[in-house]
Amino acid sequence: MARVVVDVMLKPEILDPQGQAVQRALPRLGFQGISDVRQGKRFELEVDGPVDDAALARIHEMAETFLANTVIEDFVVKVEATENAVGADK
Amino acid sequence: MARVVVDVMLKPEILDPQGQAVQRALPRLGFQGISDVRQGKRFELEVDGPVDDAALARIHEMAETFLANTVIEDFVVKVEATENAVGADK
Amino acid sequence: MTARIGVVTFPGTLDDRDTQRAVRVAGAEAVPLWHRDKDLKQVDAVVLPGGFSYGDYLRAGAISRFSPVMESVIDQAKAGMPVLGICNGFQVLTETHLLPGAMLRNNHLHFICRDQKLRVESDRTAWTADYEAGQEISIPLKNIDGRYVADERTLDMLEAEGRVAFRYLDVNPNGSLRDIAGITNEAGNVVGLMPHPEHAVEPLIGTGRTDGLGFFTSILKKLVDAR
Amino acid sequence: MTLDTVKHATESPEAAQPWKELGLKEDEYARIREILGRRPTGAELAMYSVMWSEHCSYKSSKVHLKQFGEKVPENDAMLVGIGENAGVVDVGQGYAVTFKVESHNHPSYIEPYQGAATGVGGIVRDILAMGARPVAVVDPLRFGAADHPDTKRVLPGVVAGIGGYGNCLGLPNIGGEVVFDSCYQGNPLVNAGCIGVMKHEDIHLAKASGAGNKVILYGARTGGDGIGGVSVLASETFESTGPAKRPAVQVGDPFQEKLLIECTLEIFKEKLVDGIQDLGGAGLSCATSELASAGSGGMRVELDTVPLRDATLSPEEILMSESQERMCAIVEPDKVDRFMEICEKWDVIATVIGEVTDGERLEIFWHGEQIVDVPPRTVAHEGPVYHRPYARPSWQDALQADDAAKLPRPATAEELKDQVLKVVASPNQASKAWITDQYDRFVQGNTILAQPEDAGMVRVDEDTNLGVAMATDGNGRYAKLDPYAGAQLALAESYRNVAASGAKPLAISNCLNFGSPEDPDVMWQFAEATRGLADGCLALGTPVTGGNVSLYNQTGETAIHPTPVVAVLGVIDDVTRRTPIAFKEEGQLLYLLGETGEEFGGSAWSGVVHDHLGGLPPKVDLERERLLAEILISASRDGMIDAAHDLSDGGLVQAVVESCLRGDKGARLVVPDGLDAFTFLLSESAGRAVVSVPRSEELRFTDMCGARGLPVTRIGVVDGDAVEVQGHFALSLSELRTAHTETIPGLFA
Ligand SMILES: Nc1ncnc2c1ncn2[C@@H]1O[C@H](COP(=O)(O)OP(=O)(O)O)[C@@H](O)[C@H]1O
Ligand SMILES: [Mg+2]
Repeated sequence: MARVVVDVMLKPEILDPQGQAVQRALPRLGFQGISDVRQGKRFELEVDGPVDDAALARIHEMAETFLANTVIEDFVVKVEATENAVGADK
Repeated sequence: MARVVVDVMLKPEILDPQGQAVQRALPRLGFQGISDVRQGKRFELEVDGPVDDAALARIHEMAETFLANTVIEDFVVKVEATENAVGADK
Repeated sequence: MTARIGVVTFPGTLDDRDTQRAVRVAGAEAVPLWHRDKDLKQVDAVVLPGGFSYGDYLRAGAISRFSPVMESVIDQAKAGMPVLGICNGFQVLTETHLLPGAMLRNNHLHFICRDQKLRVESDRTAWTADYEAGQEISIPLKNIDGRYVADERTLDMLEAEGRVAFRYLDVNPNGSLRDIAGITNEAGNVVGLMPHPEHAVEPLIGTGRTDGLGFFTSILKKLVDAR
Repeated sequence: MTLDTVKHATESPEAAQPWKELGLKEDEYARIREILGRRPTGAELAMYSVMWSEHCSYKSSKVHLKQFGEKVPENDAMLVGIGENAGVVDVGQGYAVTFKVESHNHPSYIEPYQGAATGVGGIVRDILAMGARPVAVVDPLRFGAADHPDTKRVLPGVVAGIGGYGNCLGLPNIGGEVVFDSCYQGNPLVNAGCIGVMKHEDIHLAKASGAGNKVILYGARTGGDGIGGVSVLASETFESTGPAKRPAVQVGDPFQEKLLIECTLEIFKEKLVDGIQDLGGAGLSCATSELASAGSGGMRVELDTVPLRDATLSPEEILMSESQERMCAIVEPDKVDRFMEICEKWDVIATVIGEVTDGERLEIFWHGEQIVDVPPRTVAHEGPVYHRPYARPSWQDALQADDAAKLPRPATAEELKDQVLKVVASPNQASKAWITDQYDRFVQGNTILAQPEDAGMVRVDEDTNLGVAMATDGNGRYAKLDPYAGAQLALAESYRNVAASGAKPLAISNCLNFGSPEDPDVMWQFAEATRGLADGCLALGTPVTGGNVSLYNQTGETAIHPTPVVAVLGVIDDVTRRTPIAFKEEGQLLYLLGETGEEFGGSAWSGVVHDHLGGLPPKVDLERERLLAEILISASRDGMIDAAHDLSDGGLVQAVVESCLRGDKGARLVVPDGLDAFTFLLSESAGRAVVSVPRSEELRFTDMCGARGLPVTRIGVVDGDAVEVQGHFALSLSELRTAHTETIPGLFA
């Protein structure tokens, strides 16, 4: 079983009040030097079969039609390298 | 300027109603083979200065005390290799 | 025979019974529609009521949009059937792209419940004929994902085509672009808005005003006249 | 891991067991062994330990709560009394109403959002389990000092949690309280109440009867939520294999609960259940043992059949899990199929987990082996009972002697005006709209009155206009000065609020928030408060239908103020006759009902201006409260008054300011003969209300008060755009509005 991650973020031109609220709070909490914060969503999908191109294409479509609303959001699909996978690669 | 990403996910043992709702909807949309979905938050932080160990330590603390609610959430801090940075590295 | 107005119930819909009541108060017949049924039971118009369908998980309206009943509603709406989306219903309509734009978290990040003043900008839709353009009404507003956004081009188009149906007055309660509270499609049969006309159809209840009744009398008249 | 079966327990009587770590006392453990005639299995020990906890067994409070069942006033309305999930009263026209208040204090301090959210979820399931459709919620809340940094963490989370859950369920929030006091700093009080409506014949009870009937668990899957104590079990008795530390925090899923409500109501409608119980504290342990204990016969449960979210859960953990959004129903075999169909329709998972037997034991099996074999009553209803020692605290006399009468009073009109403004703007007296606007008060389309009205009111029948009203009140400052009187004042205020709205008070529920019962001072406060409340209910004719006790509300050695919160339920035959608080019509006359004395002990003025708490709380006169309520109700029914507002903390001026701001009209007040302006405006004498009377009704109204012996004083007129106290000062509405409405957003927005 493999994990695929879909990150969904608001498009840059769309106001992100959640991110802004976080950023405004930071100095009060004593954290300096963060010039911008954006908050988005992260989906972790556990895929049953192999994560081949066909599977990734399907997930891409799923992200485009469902997980993200492309009127306002951008998304990125990533295969998560599990500890093992990384080891195997090397 | 560099980007640091903080991923915040509900702890595995904590109920994730959002992820479950997404997962239950998938078969109806014609997407098979996803055995689990968890939904979390992704924060993209633009850091002003260099992202050295000190900066990362501060961001780690920020994630622990503020971005994540460690009663119910886990988090991961990652330095995002921006396109440029990757290019420069190579 | 009076008009039959369908009211859809998704899992998590909250205002379906209120909407049915509003339809009845206006004198029409309310027909409950279930999200799993494609069959629209020969209704003359459909209301997608407010609530938190599927808990508003993922995004408000995102999961409901894929229900069997919506397949039929989308087809019929494209063929000209009047459809009104209230609050969560509006969110569903933007997710289906029957209406342009999208709804986001309120700019202050809180749920807000208030008596909201609006201007009815268009009396040319199926649901607003009983109002006059420019008329000011007050009806309850209650949501957390009520901030209407669309790109500048879309907004300009909506304005130019007279498709901004309602605008917030006095206060913009959620940061909606150009104070937009509701919009219509080109044909004027599909209308969506965030505030809740169905909660303002009887004196005494809620805010005690009946400013929302016009939505339901408008559609009733239109449907009966069409016969 | 070896399974600790009944057989194994019998064979290994000497095995060490972590009863102490699970919170049991030595004699309690001995009693369990005696009941069973052997040592308990791990699963049995887990069940007894949670069911015999203070929270589930009421072991410290029981002996005092008994009075509520003994001093019962004559009241025909009572249909179901204390002991069920919630009490039920008859409101006429064949309708019955069930209501209850519960606490979720400790979880809300740890995780404010989820703690408060699951508090709402829990109380709603209690109401649902009685057979009723939940129609409204209320939320009495208490936090530490408004300007304390931790309050900025707790309050927004709690409010968002209550809204997040309640709004998503589609239940209008129609009332509650928000109180700040540093005594709640480490221990906020998050109480939640719910009202449900049904027809008499739909009342359901939590009992399992009829051998062969099926036990169905439905709703959410069971996960490792809220099983703090059991991790001890897992680690000490058994080699731990699963996740070592289970979360003590439960996460709510309001969407699932909404489905559970609709599904359950449809099941009720088709009369498919015999008995039903929600799963709350102590989860399946509680539901199975209570159902079996209240019914006839025994019960057999196959624990393996429980649908899990986490496959590594041990049987003990499954029994203890407090996963939310679950219910347990007893269903006749031939109705099971239909039951399952309805669950499927609503996407609710339902599983037959066992059946009612003709035995007398609750028997639970795991992979075919018996792990529980107990007499259910000993778990659910025959837990330990403590007679905790109590004594009047040594400091009580000194506290009462520290009379607020000696506090310096405003010397000039200017000073009086400043102090009035200060009171009106203080966090406790300020408008809570920033909070309550985060709650949906309109959903269901039946809301007649909601915050900031005196009572919340919803229509029950669209055709006849029958309605019910509810108010919740408590005043920890009064109760600290005198717990007996304080409890009665909470009752009186809530009763008065309901009557001011035009509804007839019928019955009450309560939530008793106190410190540690192991402290004799606290136990005395508890004993006095329950005695006061029971006596008060007898005098007012409003029986206690149920409630909740929350103990151990303290930080270290310091207990919170004793805080009995009382919810009064009222009925109104015709909601079109309801009385709002707003002064709306210029020229209407303002009358003060009741008598004003110099009563400042525990008052808002003494706290806000002098940071003082001492002396005695206002005098209680329940006969007067009864008369006042009768007058308010008659006046509303006969159209003699257009507005009414009860007087409580902040006194007359607070009430007048609220009514003026609500109606956007000013008032000209005249200080009555025999009173000084300060006492007139700021005293907190009980048994009072202010009403706005159309001139055409003046004579009829004052005659009625005169004839029935209620003191009534004309104090002014609705007029202008300021609150003016003639000869003293005037405050413009805009100045008052700013003072009253900007405090809370200024602190928390
Ligand atoms: N947490 C809350 N939730 C809902 N309503 C609230 C809450 N806090 C205060 N209110 C409402 O605000 C109004 C004023 O509250 P309060 O001053 O406590 O009333 P009173 O003193 O008359 O009991 C009432 O309508 C009350 O129900
Ligand atoms: Mg009041």
